[in-house]
Amino acid sequence: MNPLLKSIFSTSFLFSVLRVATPIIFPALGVAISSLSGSTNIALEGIMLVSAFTGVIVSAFTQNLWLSLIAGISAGVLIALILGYFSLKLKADIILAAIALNLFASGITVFLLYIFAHDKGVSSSLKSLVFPTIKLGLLSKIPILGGILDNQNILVYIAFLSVIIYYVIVFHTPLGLKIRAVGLNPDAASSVGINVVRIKLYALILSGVFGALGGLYLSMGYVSWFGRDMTAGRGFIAIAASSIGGNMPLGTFLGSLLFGIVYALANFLAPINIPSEIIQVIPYIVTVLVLTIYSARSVKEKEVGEE
Amino acid sequence: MEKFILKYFNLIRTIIAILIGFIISVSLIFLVSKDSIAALGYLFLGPFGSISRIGNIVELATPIIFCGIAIAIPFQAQQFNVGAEGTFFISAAFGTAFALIIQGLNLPGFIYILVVLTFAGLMGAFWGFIPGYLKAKYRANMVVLTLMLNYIAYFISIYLINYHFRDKAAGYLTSYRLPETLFLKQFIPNTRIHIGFLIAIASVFIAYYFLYHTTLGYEIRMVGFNFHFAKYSGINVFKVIVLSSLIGGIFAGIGGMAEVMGIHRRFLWQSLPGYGWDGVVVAIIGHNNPILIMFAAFFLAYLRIGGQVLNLLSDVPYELISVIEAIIILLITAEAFLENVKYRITVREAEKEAFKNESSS
Amino acid sequence: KKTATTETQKKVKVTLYINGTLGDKSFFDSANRGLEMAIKDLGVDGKVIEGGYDPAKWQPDLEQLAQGDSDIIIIGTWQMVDAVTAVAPKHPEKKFIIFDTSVDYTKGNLGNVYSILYKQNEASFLVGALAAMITTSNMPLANKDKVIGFLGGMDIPVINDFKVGYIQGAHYIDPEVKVLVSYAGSFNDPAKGKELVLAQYDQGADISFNVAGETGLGLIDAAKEKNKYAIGVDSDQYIMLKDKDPEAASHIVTSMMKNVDKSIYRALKLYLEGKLEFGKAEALGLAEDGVGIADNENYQKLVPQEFRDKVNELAQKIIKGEIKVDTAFGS
Amino acid sequence: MAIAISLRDIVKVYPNGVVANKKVNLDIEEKTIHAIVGENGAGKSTLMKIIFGVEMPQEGEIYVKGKKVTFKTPMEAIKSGIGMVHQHLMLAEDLTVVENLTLGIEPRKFKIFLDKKEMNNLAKKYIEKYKIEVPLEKKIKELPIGLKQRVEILKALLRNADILILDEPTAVLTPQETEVLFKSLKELKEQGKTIIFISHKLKEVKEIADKVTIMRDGKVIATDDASNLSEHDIARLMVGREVSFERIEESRHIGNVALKVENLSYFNREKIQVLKNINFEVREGEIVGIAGVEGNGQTELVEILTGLREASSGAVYVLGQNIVNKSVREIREMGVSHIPEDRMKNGVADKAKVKENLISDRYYKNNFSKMGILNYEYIDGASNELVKRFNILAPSIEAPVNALSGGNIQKVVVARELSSNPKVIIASQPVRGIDVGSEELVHNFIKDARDSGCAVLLVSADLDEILKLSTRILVIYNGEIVKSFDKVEGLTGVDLGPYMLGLKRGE
Ligand SMILES: Nc1ncnc2c1ncn2[C@@H]1O[C@H](COP(=O)(O)OP(=O)(O)OP(=O)(O)O)[C@@H](O)[C@H]1O
Ligand SMILES: Nc1ncnc2c1ncn2[C@@H]1O[C@H](COP(=O)(O)OP(=O)(O)OP(=O)(O)O)[C@@H](O)[C@H]1O
Ligand SMILES: [Mg+2]
Ligand SMILES: [Mg+2]
Repeated sequence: MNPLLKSIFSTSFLFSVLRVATPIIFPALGVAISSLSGSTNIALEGIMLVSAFTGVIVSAFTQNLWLSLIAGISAGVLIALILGYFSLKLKADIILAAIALNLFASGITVFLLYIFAHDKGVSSSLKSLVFPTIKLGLLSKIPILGGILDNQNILVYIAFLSVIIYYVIVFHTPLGLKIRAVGLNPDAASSVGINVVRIKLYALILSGVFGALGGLYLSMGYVSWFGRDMTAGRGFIAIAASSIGGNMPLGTFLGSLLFGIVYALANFLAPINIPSEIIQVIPYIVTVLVLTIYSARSVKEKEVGEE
Repeated sequence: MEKFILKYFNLIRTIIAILIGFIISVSLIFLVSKDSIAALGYLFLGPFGSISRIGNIVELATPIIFCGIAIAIPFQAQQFNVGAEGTFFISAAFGTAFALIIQGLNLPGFIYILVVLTFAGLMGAFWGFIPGYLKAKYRANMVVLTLMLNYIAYFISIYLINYHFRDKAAGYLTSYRLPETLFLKQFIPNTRIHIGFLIAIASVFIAYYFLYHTTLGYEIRMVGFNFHFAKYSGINVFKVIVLSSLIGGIFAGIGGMAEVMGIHRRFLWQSLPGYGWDGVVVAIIGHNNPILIMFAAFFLAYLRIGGQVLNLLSDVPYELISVIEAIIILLITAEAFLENVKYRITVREAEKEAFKNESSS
Repeated sequence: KKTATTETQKKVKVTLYINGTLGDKSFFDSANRGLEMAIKDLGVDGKVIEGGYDPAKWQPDLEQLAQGDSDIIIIGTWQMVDAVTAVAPKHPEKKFIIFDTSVDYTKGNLGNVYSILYKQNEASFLVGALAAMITTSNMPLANKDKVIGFLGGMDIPVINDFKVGYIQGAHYIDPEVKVLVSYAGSFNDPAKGKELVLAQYDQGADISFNVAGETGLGLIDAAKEKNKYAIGVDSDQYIMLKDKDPEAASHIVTSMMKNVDKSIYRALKLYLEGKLEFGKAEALGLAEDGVGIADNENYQKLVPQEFRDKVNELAQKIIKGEIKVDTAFGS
Repeated sequence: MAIAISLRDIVKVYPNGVVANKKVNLDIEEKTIHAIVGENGAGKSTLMKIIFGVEMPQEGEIYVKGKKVTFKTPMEAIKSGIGMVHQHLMLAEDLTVVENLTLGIEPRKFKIFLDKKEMNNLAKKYIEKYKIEVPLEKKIKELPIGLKQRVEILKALLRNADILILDEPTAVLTPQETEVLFKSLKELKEQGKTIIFISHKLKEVKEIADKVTIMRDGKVIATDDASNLSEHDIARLMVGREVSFERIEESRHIGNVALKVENLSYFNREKIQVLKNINFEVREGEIVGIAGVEGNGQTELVEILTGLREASSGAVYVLGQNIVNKSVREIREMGVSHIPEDRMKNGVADKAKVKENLISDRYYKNNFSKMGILNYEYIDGASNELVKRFNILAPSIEAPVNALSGGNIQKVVVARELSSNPKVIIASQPVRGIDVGSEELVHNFIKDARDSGCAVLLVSADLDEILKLSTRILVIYNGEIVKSFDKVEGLTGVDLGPYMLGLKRGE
């Protein structure tokens, strides 16, 4: 069998699918939770970037993973809070605020990178840490699955966990109920004394946490350094993934996985010599198709003219 | 006095917001710069430093105006189409390709220019039609659709130029140079302000007139205000949603090609230039009103050029400039900022009124 | 600003204008190093300015600088050709050095412009040959498949000039060697680069050559993760990494050097000695030490003597012109 | 008797400068049902929102059971035992009944998790206590309006409200549902609750209220025992003039058939048959009333007649032309106009200018525009004339519609629909939620239309309205026309009731 096909049907392919999907799963959950509460958060790009950076810097200077984890998450949450403060309290347009914050994140990270690492590109001059990978030991003997899961970074596992956590939060906690209520009908929520602004803020904070984990994975697992604009649009892809999944846990997860697969496929196909642009465009075309088909399905159920 | 404040409240608020933004920027600069005073000068006065710098403002504002309009028209119909970025890019690419293909015909300059710009406009219309149609027919989420289409436009364009119209002599990914006859004249000495700018200004008024004085513009706005009402009134919502995206696309398309014909004279972008996002910014700041959008575009351009001068002449690092820009944008759009002040004044005024005619009646 | 000029009068003012940003781990950083060397050893008064990636800004910026007080303005990459062709004639009193490309001297009066070209294809030929030797060798991390990799930033001539040389070199050693070529489509997405190269290793490659700026760092990470070989580019990436991440560095057999730094230092030196010939272009290859391959302790340690001898032999052949290396330009 | 709530000199100014309450004083006695009536925009809802902590007054004091309070949020009002059922229902349509009921006071497991079992028990407990039946597991959007309302009331009770504010609860209810509601209200009063009740239906006010307060223009005009006030008194006090409740005089000449419906059937997307071959016709110069409990297919019928929905089978003729699957515009062009049941959803674009709302069905016609260019001179002229003719109370035709009060918004709709010289008028709930004054106006406009030869189809759940206007009456039940009355003179709700409830059906 030709080595290309062989490699695509290998466990190493599926292994890389998970690895590629992880930095999309996290922000996708972030987008989903804020969408449920009724705010479109396109600032995940910035959130991830800032967390990825903070994680690397803190780990480089403290050589302590826990501290970098905490710092990275706090940084992401901070951006989410700023977004929340401007969009909810000061009524700034949330899309615009997010655009501004993405710009801000991209600038400030490189600026500080230069201050800390005297480099405007990557932090490779710093001795930063990475999160450990999980050795399954005996379990790794399990056919296929073992091969796919063994040696994955711990954050890959946490990504799966997060999907479940997301599910629990949304459907089994009072906060989740409030978030859904606020998203569906803010007036109804406030009429029973719920503080709509606060709930939306909580939702944004959660999306900050998810986004931060995605960022930390990028710079402390996926690769071992921070690079300028290293999120490379994953924050936007996440929006697609979550909307394919209708902001529901499983859907969002599968949506992200779809990207994982298509990206991994594109990477594996890269060496065969068709123009690279053609290969690189695949994921985006697939998204448009999936999204359209997905929506078309749900439109059928709608009465004409219903939204 | 209070009446005056109420009347011009939004303006006043914006000005105050900008001032605060400036103050923050100033303190940032004081933190990082050895010669802060000079730096401030560069940032705020630099853009007016010379005719060529003022020129730079106008040059930069031109594509932003085009994209701002392109964004505003679908926004008016509540279609969150952020596709101007990709439309601008792909129209420029295909426009360039088209121009090079028909080069052989040796059309007279004016006709040639007209034909090429028209083609770019059509290309933009086509690229705007796609999300419009998918949204109207399948109700796919506009934001995501257009985000994805931006990437698609990018790769298709790069492919087109790289594989079919790349200047072999050039070491880089860039198209052949356009024939002289196609250059949009740069008509102010020591600047690169070109005919495209005049087209942009014309577009502003055309778009304004279109939105507020034509039946289609009316339909677009009504669909935006209340989709159900539009349907109930007999407006063809489907048509409106498709057309709003399509027409927006035309402006982005012409804008893209004008930039190539006016400034670069060849297609040389290797990454999305970001004018589409600037378009979103100015459209929102300008409340989707073409006239206001024009001013917003000039302001944004002024900020950028200030940053550019700062970067050239001072020790302030390049990245800090985007930080400053972000801060100022954030503050400008803080709608509710100072809202309570306004409310307090309103109340006082209204009560006066109310209980005045109490006593009278 | 009077005081400023008077005190620095004797010092030659040099400005390096980057039509992008520093930190590309490639020729911008390298050019900057060259300038810094010059500042240190030659005592010129130098300054570097980052113009960013918006092409619309470059020409106005260059114009600004030309009007400013620097004596020499250094710019790089083909993208600046139009700008310098427009600006230089207006400022005959200023000198311009443009690297990694050449202006068209038939276009207008460019007597004050000096162009530096690099024959990256020549050095790429050498690393290609080396890779071909390694992949079939019994070196610890090599496998028997005749497969090697190439990671390009973008599918564009400068990058493909490396590729052409690399492939030609590999096939010179063994026509059956298969070269897996992947483009990341970006110069600053290391994560993407890593994925692409991991895929190459999964498809049987055991050594890969990165020509993708920052993206290329992903290749080295991949080599470390999959325990395969990597080839660095532009500057000696083994030296660059060996303190920070010794393990990753240990996988870098060598780096294909594009000595922008040396060439700029050389140009400035010649200028101070009054020997730099403006108004013409120079192509620097192996002969002129404009390009080369990194000979460091790791190279010595990993690569068997006979391979290294072979490489040197090929280098001589190229210098003597006995081997003609193809190029991606004008093709 | 003890005072539950007392308001002193309440002044409320909205950010847009509207002064909704001007020094309002009001005392609500405990364990009474206290009705508040007043014209649209009189400030009733605003006052209630203030009591409930949704809006904050600029001036004045609020005392609950004698002690001074200042509510910044509904939460605080709820805490001190106040509950409110808003004019526009406040439910999350996509959540289940039980989720809506317990929202904000959810029982928890281990502090952080929802305890779904307890949520159900809690709801059940209250359902039994107050005998208000609701299906707990259903999603709100699956419930008929009457049930939704019950959920709202239960929601308030669940939060142990003993002062209950109901803002126009009956506006959307059928007579039957209203009956049920009133039973529970009386029940609640017995159990010691205090109820504030807002309505435009004076008959109801008389029926249920112990005390009545009349508001006009943001001020309290009078408060008195219901027994001391006749409907006419109340109406006069509200509007400041006499209002008639007599049936309009019969139409003089009835012409040819203008609207004809033939074997019309409709299946919704759940494949349920909502309309079962409907047959009827409406002639020029007559008003045909369709009486029926809401949710028996009226909405679908109207939407089909106006082109917003496609029939499954059958035909609809307007002046002899079949309109089935013609577009809304084509149908309007044939002379059909439509007063929609939900004015905010369909009738207006509330952020658009009054004039823009007045031309939405004709902007493309001659004079209003030429070759796609709007002619504002003409548009402004026409709009001003409509505002005058239908005396719409608006700052100007440039003002956004949402600066108008409910009644005047409805007048905007009516003005547009009646001024397109229609042949057929399809009016559904034309006076829902508007005060007697405006109601009378709208009714007169419809009558004039009839006399000028229009065929009018009047769909309403308000029997008084049907009986007041109709030339003939059809009763719809469960998607069928079960009875038609060709003579209306002398009919009463009692005659229609059994048919509407499906207890009897005609030949
Ligand atoms: N039947 C329809 N035909 C055409 N367009 C429609 C239809 N129904 C809704 N729309 C458009 O879609 C918009 C909202 O629809 P939807 O529920 O899909 O939100 P959405 O996808 O988030 O919109 P957007 O993508 O613009 O944010 C409405 O404002 C309307 O313009
Ligand atoms: N949120 C608001 N912002 C601005 N003005 C408002 C707002 N709500 C109500 N108004 C105005 O305040 C006045 C009183 O409104 P309110 O809703 O209290 O009247 P109402 O008596 O309830 O009328 P209706 O019987 O139609 O419900 C009206 O003129 C209305 O236009
Ligand atoms: Mg091998
Ligand atoms: Mg009200």
